[in-house]
Amino acid sequence: MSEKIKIKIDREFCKGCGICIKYCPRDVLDESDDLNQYDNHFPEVVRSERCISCRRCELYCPDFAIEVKEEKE
Amino acid sequence: MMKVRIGGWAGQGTVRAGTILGKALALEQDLHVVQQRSYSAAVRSGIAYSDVIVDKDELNELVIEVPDYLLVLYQDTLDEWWDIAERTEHLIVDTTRVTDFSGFEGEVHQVPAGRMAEKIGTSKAANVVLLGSLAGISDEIKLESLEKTIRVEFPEKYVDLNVEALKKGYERVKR
Amino acid sequence: MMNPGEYFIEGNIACAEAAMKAGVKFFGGYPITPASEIMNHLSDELPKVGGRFVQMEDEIASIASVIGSSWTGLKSMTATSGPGFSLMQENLGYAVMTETPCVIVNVQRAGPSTGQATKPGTGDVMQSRFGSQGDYEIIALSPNSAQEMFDQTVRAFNLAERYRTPVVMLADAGVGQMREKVTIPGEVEGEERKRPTSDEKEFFDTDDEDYVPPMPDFGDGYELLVTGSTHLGDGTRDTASFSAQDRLVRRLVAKIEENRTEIEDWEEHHVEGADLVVVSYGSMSRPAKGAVQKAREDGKDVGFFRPKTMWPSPEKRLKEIGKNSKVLLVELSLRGYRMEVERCVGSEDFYVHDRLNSLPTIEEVHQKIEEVLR
Amino acid sequence: MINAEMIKEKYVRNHPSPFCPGCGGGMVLNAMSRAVEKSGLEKEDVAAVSGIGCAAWIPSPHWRVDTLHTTHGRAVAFASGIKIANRDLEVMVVSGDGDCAGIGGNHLLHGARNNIDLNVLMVNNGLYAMTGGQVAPTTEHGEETLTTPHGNPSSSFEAAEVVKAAGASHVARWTTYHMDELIEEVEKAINTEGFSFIEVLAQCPTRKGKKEGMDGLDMLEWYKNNTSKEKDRDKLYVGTLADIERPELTQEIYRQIEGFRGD
Repeated sequence: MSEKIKIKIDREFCKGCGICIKYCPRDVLDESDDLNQYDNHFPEVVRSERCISCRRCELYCPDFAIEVKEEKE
Repeated sequence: MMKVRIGGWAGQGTVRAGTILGKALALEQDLHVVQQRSYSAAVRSGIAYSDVIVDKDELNELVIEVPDYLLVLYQDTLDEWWDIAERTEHLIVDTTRVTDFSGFEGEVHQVPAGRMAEKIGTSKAANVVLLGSLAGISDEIKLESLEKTIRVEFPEKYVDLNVEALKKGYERVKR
Repeated sequence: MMNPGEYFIEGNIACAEAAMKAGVKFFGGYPITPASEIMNHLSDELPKVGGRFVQMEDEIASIASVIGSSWTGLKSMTATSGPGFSLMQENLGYAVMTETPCVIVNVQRAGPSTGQATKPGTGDVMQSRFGSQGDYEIIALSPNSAQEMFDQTVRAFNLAERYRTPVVMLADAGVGQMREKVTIPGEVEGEERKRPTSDEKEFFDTDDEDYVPPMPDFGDGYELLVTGSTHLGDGTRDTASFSAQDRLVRRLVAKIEENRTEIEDWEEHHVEGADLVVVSYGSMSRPAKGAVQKAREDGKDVGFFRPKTMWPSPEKRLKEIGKNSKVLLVELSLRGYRMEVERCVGSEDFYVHDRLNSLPTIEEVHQKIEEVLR
Repeated sequence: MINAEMIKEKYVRNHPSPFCPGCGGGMVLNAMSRAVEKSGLEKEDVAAVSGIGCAAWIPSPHWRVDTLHTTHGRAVAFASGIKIANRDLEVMVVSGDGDCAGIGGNHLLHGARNNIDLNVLMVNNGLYAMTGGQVAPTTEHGEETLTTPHGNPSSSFEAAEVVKAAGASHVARWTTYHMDELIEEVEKAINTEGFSFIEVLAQCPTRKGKKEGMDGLDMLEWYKNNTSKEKDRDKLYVGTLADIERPELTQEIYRQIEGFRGD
């Protein structure tokens, strides 16, 4: 049974610090071109297939704005 | 109203004597009593004293200007209090330590309390000897109430000694 | 803890015994003359009744520990004198703002500053009411005998629990260190703080008529938000909105103000229609009362009035007295209660006999009464 | 499983926080929550006490446990009252460096001396951030701050070393870069019977980073490059500084009380 990994980004909680992008060991994330309501460039998933669900992003996000979800298919 | 001041040198048990007297009058004789201690003076000159004020009714006088009974255990104390001593009705001195009261016009109750106490066992009981004498002089202070108080106030091994000191002091002035 | 009965003890000891009778289970303190006997006694006795005693590093920490303890549900107290009381002011305000029941005994001594450590004074009356920052009301009591050091300590705990507020016992070195007969009863009437009854979530606001919200303990699972900053009913900090500040601070003041008839307490004799009423409090009220008795024995129409609650002040009664009689305030400081009494009675025919360092004789106050009547 | 979703759901409230973008405050909140979760403690058995400043806002109102947000510098003293009154509570203190080592320095020393069973997280950003970036007891000598525009004439205070010397059972230093180690250390603190003190170097991008041209991420990188788990002369040591057994105040107080009960 394979697992599908989904990364949920709470755009409105994100303050655009970029820590998750930097500390993702697999370069899954990148800065968005869009802005949220606080004028922050939130992260977006650009290489979802590379995610190994290590959850470093969750650990380092100061704002609880990113979650890695593993959904069983 | 009756006002008693017990004064001496720090360490002579003046506060203890005041407490015993106050307790005896308050609890055994059911009178209104206020007892206060002074220790600020001890810093300056070493004088320590205890004031006991007694009344049958509600007691609101908390200050002794001139005591009815002045008990003194130390010469320096008497010298310092001379203006008070001159006006007191009853001056009771421990002649072991207080030897010069020549200017005093009234009757001086002379009790060699220190020597008497030493004979019983310890000169530390001079304060209790003087309390006994006080009971002998005053009609209002009952020897039995002091004795009862001493029996609860002191650790058991010192009770007999202090009761004896009390009685000796009493007998000395009654004789 | 002493068995019920009659004792010949110092006011400070009576205070400590009363605290245990009232159910104190935490004392945090720091030594200071002339209040130390309270903590000395409790350090020995409190553990024997299951209470926690701790000597903290200073008075700031003492009151802080007391407030922390109170939030776990324990009746908590500290005792100090002027210099320590000054240090406690910020956290006293914190206790007001967070509605934390606790008792702070201030055995007042002569100030300002270090002043005279062993000498009585009543110069902290205004500080007890206005010493912390911001708008607030407080309860402060004034005992005038060793027995009242007992009785009013019990009342201080009851008021603190009843109104969820710090209560200050404004004793002085006179009553704290005098030995008198004290009757210790078997049981005392005890008040317990209002607890949450259902699934309430608001512990910092209420529509109850007494203005007192329920108070849970830490550890009850309410995920409490307790803060000295302005907060909403659920404790959430709100440091910006008009409505939060207005609603909270008005209620905190109303909690004391609107309940003042229940809180106020005083002793009075022959006040009605007297030519002169002597107002006094604390140890100084004893010779003042004695002087009134003496004046009455001389046939003078002199009354006696003694506030037992300094705050809230017995304002209404003082106003009535001021309307009909001359008033002589007798106090052991120059500025202690003067402004408040003067405000209440009005300035006409208001006289003061103030003294520093030590109590006067009855005769001294009596002479002042004669002078005022002349 | 411990993940962001459950931590957020169970431990975090009132988010988004008012912390600046890239601030370390949220990371400390995350680490504390995970440590409590790992330790197996029930949430209602945890009390958090804080003083004044940005760090004080980490638990209050954002941590979903009983919180006491107190006066400036006094958190350890308030927390001591809670602990002595109810020893079943696990009491956490979250305090900034100014709050903890400056105005509250005396309480910190005596908390350590008493070895009272508190877990103190000193969140060290090296200055007074909430009030605009003034010099703190932890600011390096020579550093420019709002109130040391000509360089800090004073020297910094090694709080962890001082607390160790004062007698705390457990002393450690980490940074927000070391999230895994920090969580483990907080869990260790919880399991220590005695005063636990963890200095957490945490980035303040707004008051400190900006003047040095660094954002939060740059500061994390700085922590990574300038700290060492080995005692390295050129780098700041991170890791455990003390781990000793000593009598603990609360237990001693209860032992005395229980002695009387046994009579």
